[in-house]
Formats: sequence, structure tokens, C-alpha cells
Amino acid sequence: MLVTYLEAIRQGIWEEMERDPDVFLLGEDVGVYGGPFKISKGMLEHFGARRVIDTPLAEAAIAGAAIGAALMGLRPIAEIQYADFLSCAFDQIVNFAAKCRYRWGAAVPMVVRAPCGGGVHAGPFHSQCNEAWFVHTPGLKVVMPATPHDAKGLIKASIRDNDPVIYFEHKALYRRIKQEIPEGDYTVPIGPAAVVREGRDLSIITYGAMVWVAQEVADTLDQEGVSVEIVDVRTLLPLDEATILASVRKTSRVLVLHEATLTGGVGGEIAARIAEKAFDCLDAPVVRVAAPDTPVPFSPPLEEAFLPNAAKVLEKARWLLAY
Amino acid sequence: MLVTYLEAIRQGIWEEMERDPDVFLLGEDVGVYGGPFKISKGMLEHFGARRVIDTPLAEAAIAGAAIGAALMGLRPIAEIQYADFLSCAFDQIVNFAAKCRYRWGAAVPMVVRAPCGGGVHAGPFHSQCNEAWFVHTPGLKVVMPATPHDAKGLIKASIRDNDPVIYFEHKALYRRIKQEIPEGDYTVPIGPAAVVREGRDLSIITYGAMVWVAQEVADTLDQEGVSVEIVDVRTLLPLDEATILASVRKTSRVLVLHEATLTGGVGGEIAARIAEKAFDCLDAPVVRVAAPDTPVPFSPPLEEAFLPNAAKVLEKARWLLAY
Amino acid sequence: MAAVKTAPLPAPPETTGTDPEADLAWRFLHYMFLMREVEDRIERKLYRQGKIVGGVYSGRGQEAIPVGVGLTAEPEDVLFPSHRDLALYFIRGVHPREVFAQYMGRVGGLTRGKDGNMHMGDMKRRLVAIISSIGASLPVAAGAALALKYRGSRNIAYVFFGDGATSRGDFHEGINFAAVQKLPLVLVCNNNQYAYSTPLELQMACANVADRGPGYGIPAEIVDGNDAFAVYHAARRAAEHARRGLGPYLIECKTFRMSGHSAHDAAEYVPKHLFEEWAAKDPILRMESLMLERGWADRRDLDALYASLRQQIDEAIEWAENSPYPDPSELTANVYEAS
Amino acid sequence: MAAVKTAPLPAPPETTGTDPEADLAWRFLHYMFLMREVEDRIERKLYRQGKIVGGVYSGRGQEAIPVGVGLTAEPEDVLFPSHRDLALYFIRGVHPREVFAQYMGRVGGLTRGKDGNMHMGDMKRRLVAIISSIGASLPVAAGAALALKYRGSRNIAYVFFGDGATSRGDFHEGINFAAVQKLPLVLVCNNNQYAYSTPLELQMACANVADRGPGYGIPAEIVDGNDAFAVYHAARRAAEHARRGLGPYLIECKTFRMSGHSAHDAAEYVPKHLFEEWAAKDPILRMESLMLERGWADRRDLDALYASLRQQIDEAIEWAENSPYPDPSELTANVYEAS
Ligand SMILES: Cc1ncc(C[n+]2csc(CCOP(=O)(O)OP(=O)(O)O)c2C)c(N)n1
Ligand SMILES: Cc1ncc(C[n+]2csc(CCOP(=O)(O)OP(=O)(O)O)c2C)c(N)n1
Ligand SMILES: [Mg+2]
Ligand SMILES: [Mg+2]
Repeated sequence: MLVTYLEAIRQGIWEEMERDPDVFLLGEDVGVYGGPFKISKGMLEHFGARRVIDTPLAEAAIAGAAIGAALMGLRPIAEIQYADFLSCAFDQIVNFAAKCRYRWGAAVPMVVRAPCGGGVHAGPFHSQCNEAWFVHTPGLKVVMPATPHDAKGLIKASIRDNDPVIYFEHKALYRRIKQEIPEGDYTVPIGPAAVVREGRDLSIITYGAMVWVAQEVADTLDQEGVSVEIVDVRTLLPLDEATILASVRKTSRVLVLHEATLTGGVGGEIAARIAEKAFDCLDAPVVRVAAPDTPVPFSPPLEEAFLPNAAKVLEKARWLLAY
Repeated sequence: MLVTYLEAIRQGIWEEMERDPDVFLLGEDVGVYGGPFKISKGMLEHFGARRVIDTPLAEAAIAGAAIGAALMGLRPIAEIQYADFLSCAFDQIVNFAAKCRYRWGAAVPMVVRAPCGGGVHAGPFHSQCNEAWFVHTPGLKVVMPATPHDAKGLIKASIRDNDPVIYFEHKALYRRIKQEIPEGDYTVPIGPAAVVREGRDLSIITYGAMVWVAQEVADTLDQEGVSVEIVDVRTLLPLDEATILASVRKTSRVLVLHEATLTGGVGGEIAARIAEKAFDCLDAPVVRVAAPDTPVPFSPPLEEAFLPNAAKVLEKARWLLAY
Repeated sequence: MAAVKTAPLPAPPETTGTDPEADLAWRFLHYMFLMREVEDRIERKLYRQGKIVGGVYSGRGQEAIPVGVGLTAEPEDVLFPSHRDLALYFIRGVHPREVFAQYMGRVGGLTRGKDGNMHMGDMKRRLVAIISSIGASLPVAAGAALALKYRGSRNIAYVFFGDGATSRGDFHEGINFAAVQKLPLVLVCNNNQYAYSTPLELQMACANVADRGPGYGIPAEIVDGNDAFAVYHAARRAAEHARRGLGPYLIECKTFRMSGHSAHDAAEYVPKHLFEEWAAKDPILRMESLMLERGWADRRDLDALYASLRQQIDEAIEWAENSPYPDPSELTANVYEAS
Repeated sequence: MAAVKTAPLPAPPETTGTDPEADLAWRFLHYMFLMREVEDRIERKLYRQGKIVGGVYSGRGQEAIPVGVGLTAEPEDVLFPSHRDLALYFIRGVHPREVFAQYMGRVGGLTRGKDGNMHMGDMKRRLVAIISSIGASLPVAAGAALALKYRGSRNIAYVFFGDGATSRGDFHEGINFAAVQKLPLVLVCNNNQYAYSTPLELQMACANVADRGPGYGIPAEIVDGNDAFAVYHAARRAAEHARRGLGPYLIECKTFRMSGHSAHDAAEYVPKHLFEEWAAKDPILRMESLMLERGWADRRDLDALYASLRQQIDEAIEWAENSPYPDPSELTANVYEAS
């Protein structure tokens, strides 16, 4: 079945709601409007207002209500309209949801869905990649699929998971990426990274929309006889260190790539683990490519300069290969 | 003048309020009570309720009001009672304060003071070190002093700075650490790290309360003939990469240490920069010591197991030296 | 005169009388005294002896609120206590042993030492632990109420909070969401007139928390928070409203915090006369007087009850002191579901 | 009959009449039409031509609110527009050129392309840019009002927001703080009955936003948001209240969003009859009728005004299209103060 990234998420939610009557969706404009990206189009009609809840404009209420319902054994999917507004529900997520199990053994099986990322000229507040905040919050799980296959498999795994999961979906991929996926039910487990391209000479460790940039780079280098391995991390917390390290041990050269701004990004964590645990295999410095440390600018030439792209990655990759 | 860390902060604020009538303090219980740690004791009496404002229990209001006052040219110092509650003001800080200058050239000269850190048996919500969230937010500056000298100098520099500064003060140092500091006015510039101990064999890059743990470790190793250099980063954003790299180039072995939990912590950023930019000088892997990825536990044996201490650092340091 | 049998903790005494009001009074007194005594031991004895880990927040003087409200709850109703509602735990069958152990950071505590003091909960008993962030419980309680409605249950949720909490965005978002969705939620504000050192007039510009009810389109009533009967009857009205599917209902209990904010706070910012005035309205003394006056008890009955509870508390403390500290190996357990 | 002189943008026309009401009507009409026309060009022409970058939010049908309120403000008062208050910018002297350039991501825009659409501000003109997070302006506006009070100024702050914003915690925290501190803040809610696709009954369980005033201890009044005169007079009362040190004052302007949420939204969730009903209450048509009726203008005067504004708008668009995109080198500028 050939589906878009968006359709894959939609299918995953739909099937889980069919499968388990405890799964429900809440968020702003998810009902009659079907959500700003139409992820939940038709769900209100099909599942009814009990299970597709249009909330007031209040992210702390959305996250908090999801926590309360999850404590009671339901499986809420809370949609935050843009990942940028996760900051409006921040305390509920990082202090309430993340710490219940550790403190008093209470499970919070909720999913927070958050469309993230730039490239659609949406400016500083509709483009951020803020996954690093949550990766630094023990008790949460954090995923970010790059493909329709993983988007569907990971949303299902997230819904079935008994811990709070922040599910980042990259809005620039929604309609841009299509892929054949299996019919019907399957999951992609939370945890394992995927080696999405095997190679010998250089590893690119990345996730989200940047997986496609990495593929572009790998295609180019392939024509020059350089073989690039790409690891799509997929789950950012917990991090699949083993797969990342195995790739680095194999290629001895590594470039860590993400769309989020550089300083304090998840790339630092990945690079640090490599520098500590694969030190002996490294033939060159661990290089990161990420957005510069600025808010996401609005105007196209600025946003283009901001976002990592194939040219920028190629330059660093060549430097690394020549090292 | 011999002062505690707490007294140093207090003096810095007091002197700045005397110096500049635009400087004022707002927060919960900062007035008649003098704040939960007595930082602002006597300030209400001296400066009056106009400049020492007891607010309702509302962190978004505190941060937001500080932003608004700062936009108008005042220099608010917003006290968040515990750093753990920064998450209640998160959107105001990361989306409003951090991005005004970049977006439309408006200066937000505010300071957010936040007592952080564990070691006082205060449990999961009065002990966190959450500086990494802010270090990943371009537009903010982030400082965390380790000594009374820096505490006073940095609070003054923060108040005079024309950008929003998150000033983390470690509550376990308040009354524990005393130091001779100069009489009267001085500042410690935001930006430069300090080499607080010179050494040849191993660099420990750290900040906050862990500077004192590093000193303990250095003392111990000194007796074994090993010379440890300690870099107190002090300003976490912008990061003084040059001083850190210079130390690593000198010693060729580096241990990054912080109290915050490991994954996604600032140590990852520091380690990644070292692994990229001082790769050729490294004689051993870049090692991090940090708290494990759990909430901060309450009971003393658990909290002790949680917090990095000299024994844990020594173990890693010895491993590194033997590498 | 009712003859008191000392029930094993934490069950309340039963009376041999047939007067349901007398029965209720005995239950009120039992739980109020139990809460008072347990908190007194913690704050005034164990804390000073250095046996308590971390901070101590007591509900002294406010016991009528958790007791009056708590006794209206059905077993499957969900409770979200604040940090001054200890009696709710006893009503739900938590043993004082577990409370002392919790305050001492022992494995016998409800969180096995992972968290402390009033940060305790147990979903099996439908008790949800607060987090420190004041007011954060409100949206979560709305979510629990949503789950009850979702499942078509007749049960409801109760959430407790102070006057300070009413200034938080979470208070507003939680109530508004519950009101719009007509969720079965009873909102119980203990207006003890201070939030830490902050008096009401620096917290809000309206006279009563209940003045906010109309802005959410929900009923709100003010009740004497030091009168367990008054609280109880208001809570019954609220619970019935919620159970009938009419949505949230706010009760503002006027009371006073007869202590510092926490054990280390001498509350010098509180005018002395306020403590004196409110001491006269003590909910336990008032209940005693009523019971004596109505002939539901005589002095000896009361003394017998107190003596029995005190003895059981002594034993509970001993038990807690013998409960071990958690093993450091537990540090990394339970961050996630064990796989 | 008043003879209209076409003032250079953005100043309003002057009338030769001596009737201050007629003067005001002309000013209302000037700014309302200017806003309408600029937004129509953006949404219905430039957006469809692919010349606009990013989203477009228009205040069609709501123009009486920013105009009626904005004309009560003194130059040193601080304005916090929402995303449907374009007229405030014109009143503060922002040129339509800058607005078109802003929407096109050019350096001629108020943010030099760093941000887009209604995210624009300029402290020299005491205009504070919104961030996207709806409602976030309220605490910040309280802070600006605090600064004015701190400095003993007679000036005040005005903050604008929609019905959806009233559900945010920031709304609550900001108003409550301002009320407690009696800050000089005028709160202007444009209740256009939708927040994106969400109708009022899913946003709040009370009938009016103004019902929340008493819960903050502040006056709140409801006004016909499509009547510029009514809005103006309410804003005068509010501003005077604030200027006299009596604290915040809330005005709820009942209106309707005569568009989708943004240019890409066909608003199919809005019952058609509502658009029809509200079209009849259009604030510009109403102002025209009044002016004709009272003899403050005749058709030709109006047409002359419109023609003149349209021509200036044509020129402004041309100017904006000639404004360059920012150079990529500006990307990293201004994250911090240049040192
Ligand atoms: C969000 C947040 N801010 C600040 C604090 C610190 N703090 C703990 S209790 C308290 C006062 C609470 O007042 P109130 O809600 O009236 O409850 P009370 O203690 O009076 O029962 C404060 C300020 C906190 N726990 N959470
Ligand atoms: C905190 C937050 N959540 C969600 C959004 C997405 N969003 C943008 S405008 C809007 C509706 C705003 O409604 P209202 O406040 O009534 O203003 P209106 O657009 O009707 O003028 C929403 C949900 C946002 N910008 N900010
Ligand atoms: Mg209180
Ligand atoms: Mg609206």
C-alpha cells in the first residue's frame, strides 16, 4: 500500500482506535476540522465526540487531562497543534507525566503528538525541533519517524506503550514522502534504531527529515565511489547506543546530523557517546551538522541558510573523508 | 570580606538595586518573607514594595511580567522559587524572552534566578538541574556560579546584561561555601570559563556544585602525584569553547562532570565539541560523569547513589589515567 | 452515651447509637484527631528529633476539610489530595505506619523512599499523588473525571488545592476544560488565607475564590471550612451535582493555616491575633463541644478514643523506624515499565 | 458636507467640519477601510498569486475593534495587538509598505524577514509583537503596565486577544497579576466566536468572557464589537479607569470572524447563516450608513477616500515587491546584543 507519511500516522491512529476502545484522541481542532493537517479527518464522524475531543485552547489542560485519563487506564493521544507549543504544557509533561511511575508506581500510558520541524516557511513558532528538552527528561520516551513505514509502526507502538511517549512528526514530510507499507497491523518497536543504508566509509547518524538529506548525500557520494551508512535513530529516548556504535566501529568516520539547533541538541549526546565508547575505532573527529544557534527565521533565504541540507552535509562529509 | 555563596548573591542584588533605580525584584514570597532562602531578606524594608514585589503563585505571570518590564527598559530580576518550577514559565522564557531581539530587535534585559540542585533531601521537584533545556534555547544566556566570588560577579553581570539571562544558583552551596571576595563593586563577565586549578595530567570540565567535587578529586589525585586541571565553565551559554579546548589540548585526557542527569545534559555538548575540535590531542576517550537518568530520588541512600561524588569521579578518572 | 470501640486503624470507630448524625460526628472526630496527632508527631516531635527527611507541611486547623469531603466519597471515586489533606489517606485505608515511613524515607512508605512527605499516591486506592508544582493536579483531575465519564461510571473525582493554587494557569485551564466537558469533578479549595508567606490580598483581587465560579459557568459555594458537618453537606451537594452529570462544582472552604508554611517556617508574617482568633474555631474542639452538647459522647469516651489512637500511633512510629531505607540498587528501577 | 483631503498615509483624513463626532467617524472609516483593503489584498490577491510567505490571518469584519480602541490610546501608551488587529499598526504610523514587505518576507518588513505576518513590533512605536503562543501577551502586557506604573507615568498598556486565548493559563495569570497589582492595563477581547474551528461552547461554559471580570475583581463590560463608536467609548472608559490608577479593565467586543481562521481555511465548519447575519453588521458598511445618514459624508466623499487609499496601497505593494529578501548573512545576526 503506497501511503504518505501523514496517511500512515492517520492509519495507525485509526486502527488503534478500532482495536482498543480505551484509545482516544484529544486536542485543539481535532474534531470537526480534522486537525490543522487533517490527520484526524473523519475520525469524529466515525468514532464520535466521546473519543475525538475538541478541547479549549489550553495545552496544559490537554496534557494534564491526558495524564489523568492515562492514570485511570485509558490510552489518550494528545495532539499539541505544533511542537512549539509543547512549552505551554511543559510542566505537566516533564514533571507530572514523566515522574509518576518512578515516584509511586503509577503508569501513564499516554502519547503526545507534536508536529515539528521547518522548511515550510512557518517562522520561529511553527518550525522548531525541540526534542532535546524531552530527551533530557528521564521517564519520557521520545520518537521521531522519518518514513511512512516507521510513522505508522511507531504511532502504534507508542499508543500501546505503558509509558508516556512524545511522538514528533515532521510536518515537512507529511505529504512529501510516500512509501509502500504493509497492509494492516504492524508495529515498529520503540527503542531500536534502523540502519537504513549500509555502507563502509562513513556513518551518518541522524533522524527525522534529515534522514532524507542523508540519503541525498549518500547518493552523491556513492557516485564518487564512497559508501555511506545511514543510521536512522528513530527513537531518541531511550537511545539505541549499540546500533550507533556498531556502525561507527564499522566505518570509523561519523557525522551526526539533525535539524534542531546545534548547541544542546541531541547530536551532542550521540557524539559524546561515540567519543566515549567508540574512541578507539575513530579515524577522524566526530563531526556534527545541525542548524545554527538562532531561532528559526521566517524569510525563505534565511530559512534555507538555517536548515541543514545536502550541500552543507556534503562539505563536512568530504572534510571527514579526507581527514 | 568572607561571605557565603548566599550572601554573595544577596550583596550583588542589593548593590545593583542601589546603583540602578531600574533594577527591581519580583517573585513569590520575596518581600516580607525575604524568599525561602532569605536571599532578599531586608530588601522590602529597604527598597520598598515598588521594587520588591511579592507576586501571586504564578510563574508564567512572573516571567511574563519581567519580560514586559524589560521591554520597557527596566531591569527585572525574576525569582522562580525552585528551578524545578521554571517549567511552569517555560513558554514565556523560551518563546517570548529568548526570541524578541532576533525577531524584531527588542531587548529583554531580564534575569531569571532559579535555585537548583540536590543534596538537601528535597526530592524530585526541589532538586533538579535543568540547565540543559535553556542551553538548547538560542537567545538566552545561562550561567551557574560555583563560588561566592562568581556568584556576586555573575549576578551583577547578569543584571547589567541586555539579554535574558537564566541565573542558576545551587541551593546546596548557599550556606556551605564561604570565600573571601573583594569589597564593593565588581563583575564577572558572562562568557569566559575559569581555570580554577591548573594541572597537567587530566582536565575536569565542570560547573556548579560539582566544581567542589572536582577539587576533592584533584586533592586526592594530587597526593598520588597526578596533576588535575579544573575548568569551571560558569557560563553555559554561550559556552567558552576556547578555554575548554585549551585545557584538553594541554592534558590530553578529559572528564566532563555535572550533577544533571546524563542523557541530553550539557556534558554531551561539551564532550561533542571536544571530540570534534580537540580530537587529535586526545589520548583517551572523552568521559562523562553525571547523575543517572532518573528523577531525583528522595530518600538519602537513593539520593546519595544518584548524585555524582568524589568516589564516582575518582573511579572514572583513574580509568582514564590508566587508559 | 455511645460506647466507643477502638477499631483497628485506619477504620473509624463504630458507635452503638442509632443516630446517624452521631455516627458521622464520631467518624469526623476519629479522622480529624488521627490527622492532627500524626502530623503533630511528625512536625513537633520526629522533625525536631531529626528523624524526618525533607520538608513537613501540616494541615493543622484544616482537618475538617479532607475529613468532611473525604467521607462523602465512594470507594471508587478518585481523590487528588493537596499537601494539607492527610486525612484522605486514612479514609482510603492508608495506615499511619506508611505515612511515618514515607516521611522518614523508608521502604515502608507509599513511595518506597522514591519521594517524600505528602507526595504519595496509590492508584489501587484511587489516590493520586501531587507533584510539587502547585495547581498541577487540576487538569489531571479533570482527566481522571473524563475517564470516569468515558467509561460511563457513576464515580467522580475530587481535587483539593489551596488559595495560592488558584493563581496558577493550571487551575484555570483545568477547571475550564472540566466545565466545558461537564466532567464529574468536585473542586475543593482550602482557602487558608496564606500561600507560604503571601496573604490573600496579594494573591487575588476578588473577595472569594468562589467568585470565580460564574466565570466558568459552574456552581461555587462558600463554606465554613472548620465545621466538618458544613463541609460534609456542601461536599454532598457537590458530589451529587457531579454524579448527576451536571459538571464540576467548586467548594471554597474558609479556614486558616494554624502553622507555618512548613516546619521550618515560624510564620512571623502572620499577625498573632489571627492565630488566636482561629484557635477558637478549631475544628476538633468544635466537634468535641458539639458531641458533648448533643450527648453523643462524654469526656471519657473522647479520652478513650484519643488514648487508643495515640497508642496505635506510637506503634506505627516504631514500625516505621524499623522499616529499612531503600537499597541503592532501587535507584534506577521503575523509570520505565520493566521490560 | 465634509470635503475629504487625502492625507499621506498613514495619517487619517482631516475634515473641514467642526463636529468632533464627524471627525471621529472619518478617522474610524479611514483606518477600517485601510485595514480591510490591505488585508484583502494580502489574502485575496497576493496570497493567491503566491507572493505571500507563510500564513495569513485577517481581521475582516473586526476592524472596529483595533480602530475604536486604538484611537483612544495616547502616543506613549503601549499596544499589544493580536493577530487580527492590523489597524493598530497604521494608527501607530506603520506604513502599509512595511506590512506588505513583512508578509512577503522582505527586509522592508518590520522584522526584516526574521519573522512574518502579524508577528511584528517596534518598541520605538510602543508596539509589542505577539509570539504565536496564543495568550502569551497578557502577562507581558501586565509587565509593561507595571513598568509604566513603576515610572509614575500616566500612560497605560492595552492588550488584545481572542476568545480562544481566554482558555490559556497565561490569560488567567496575566490578568490576576495585573488585578492584584492594580496595573494600568486595558484588556480587549475580540470575541469572534471561533478559535480556529472551535466554537465558543467548546471553549467556555459561561456566556460571556466578561463574566470572568468579577473573579479577578475588575470591571468588565460587553460592547458591540462591530460598532466603532461603541468600542471607542468603552475603551475610553477603560483607559480612564486604568489611567486613574484603578487597575485593569476588561472590554469584551462581540464580533464575528468573517473569514476562515487563515487564508488556507475555508471555514466549512461555520454555519453559512452566521456569515450572512454578520455580513449585515459589517462595521465599515455601518459606519458608511451612519455618515451618510448624519450628513457627515456623501457617496462621492467616500469613494474619493477609498480611491485614494487604494492607490496608495497599490504603490505600497509595488514598493514591497521591490524590497529585497534578507541576505543569508543576516541569519546569525541579533540573537544577542552585538558586542
Ligand atoms: C508552581 C509552584 N510554585 C511555587 C511553589 C512553592 N510553594 C510550595 S507551597 C506554596 C504555597 C501554596 O499555597 P496554597 O496553594 O495556598 O496552599 P497552602 O500551602 O496554603 O495549603 C508555594 C509558593 C510550588 N510548590 N509550586
Ligand atoms: C498556545 C497555542 N496553541 C495553539 C495555537 C494554534 N492557533 C493559532 S490561532 C488559534 C485560535 C485562536 O483563537 P482566538 O484566540 O479566538 O483568536 P482568533 O484567531 O479567533 O482571533 C489556534 C488554536 C497557538 N497559536 N498557540
Ligand atoms: Mg493557602
Ligand atoms: Mg476567536
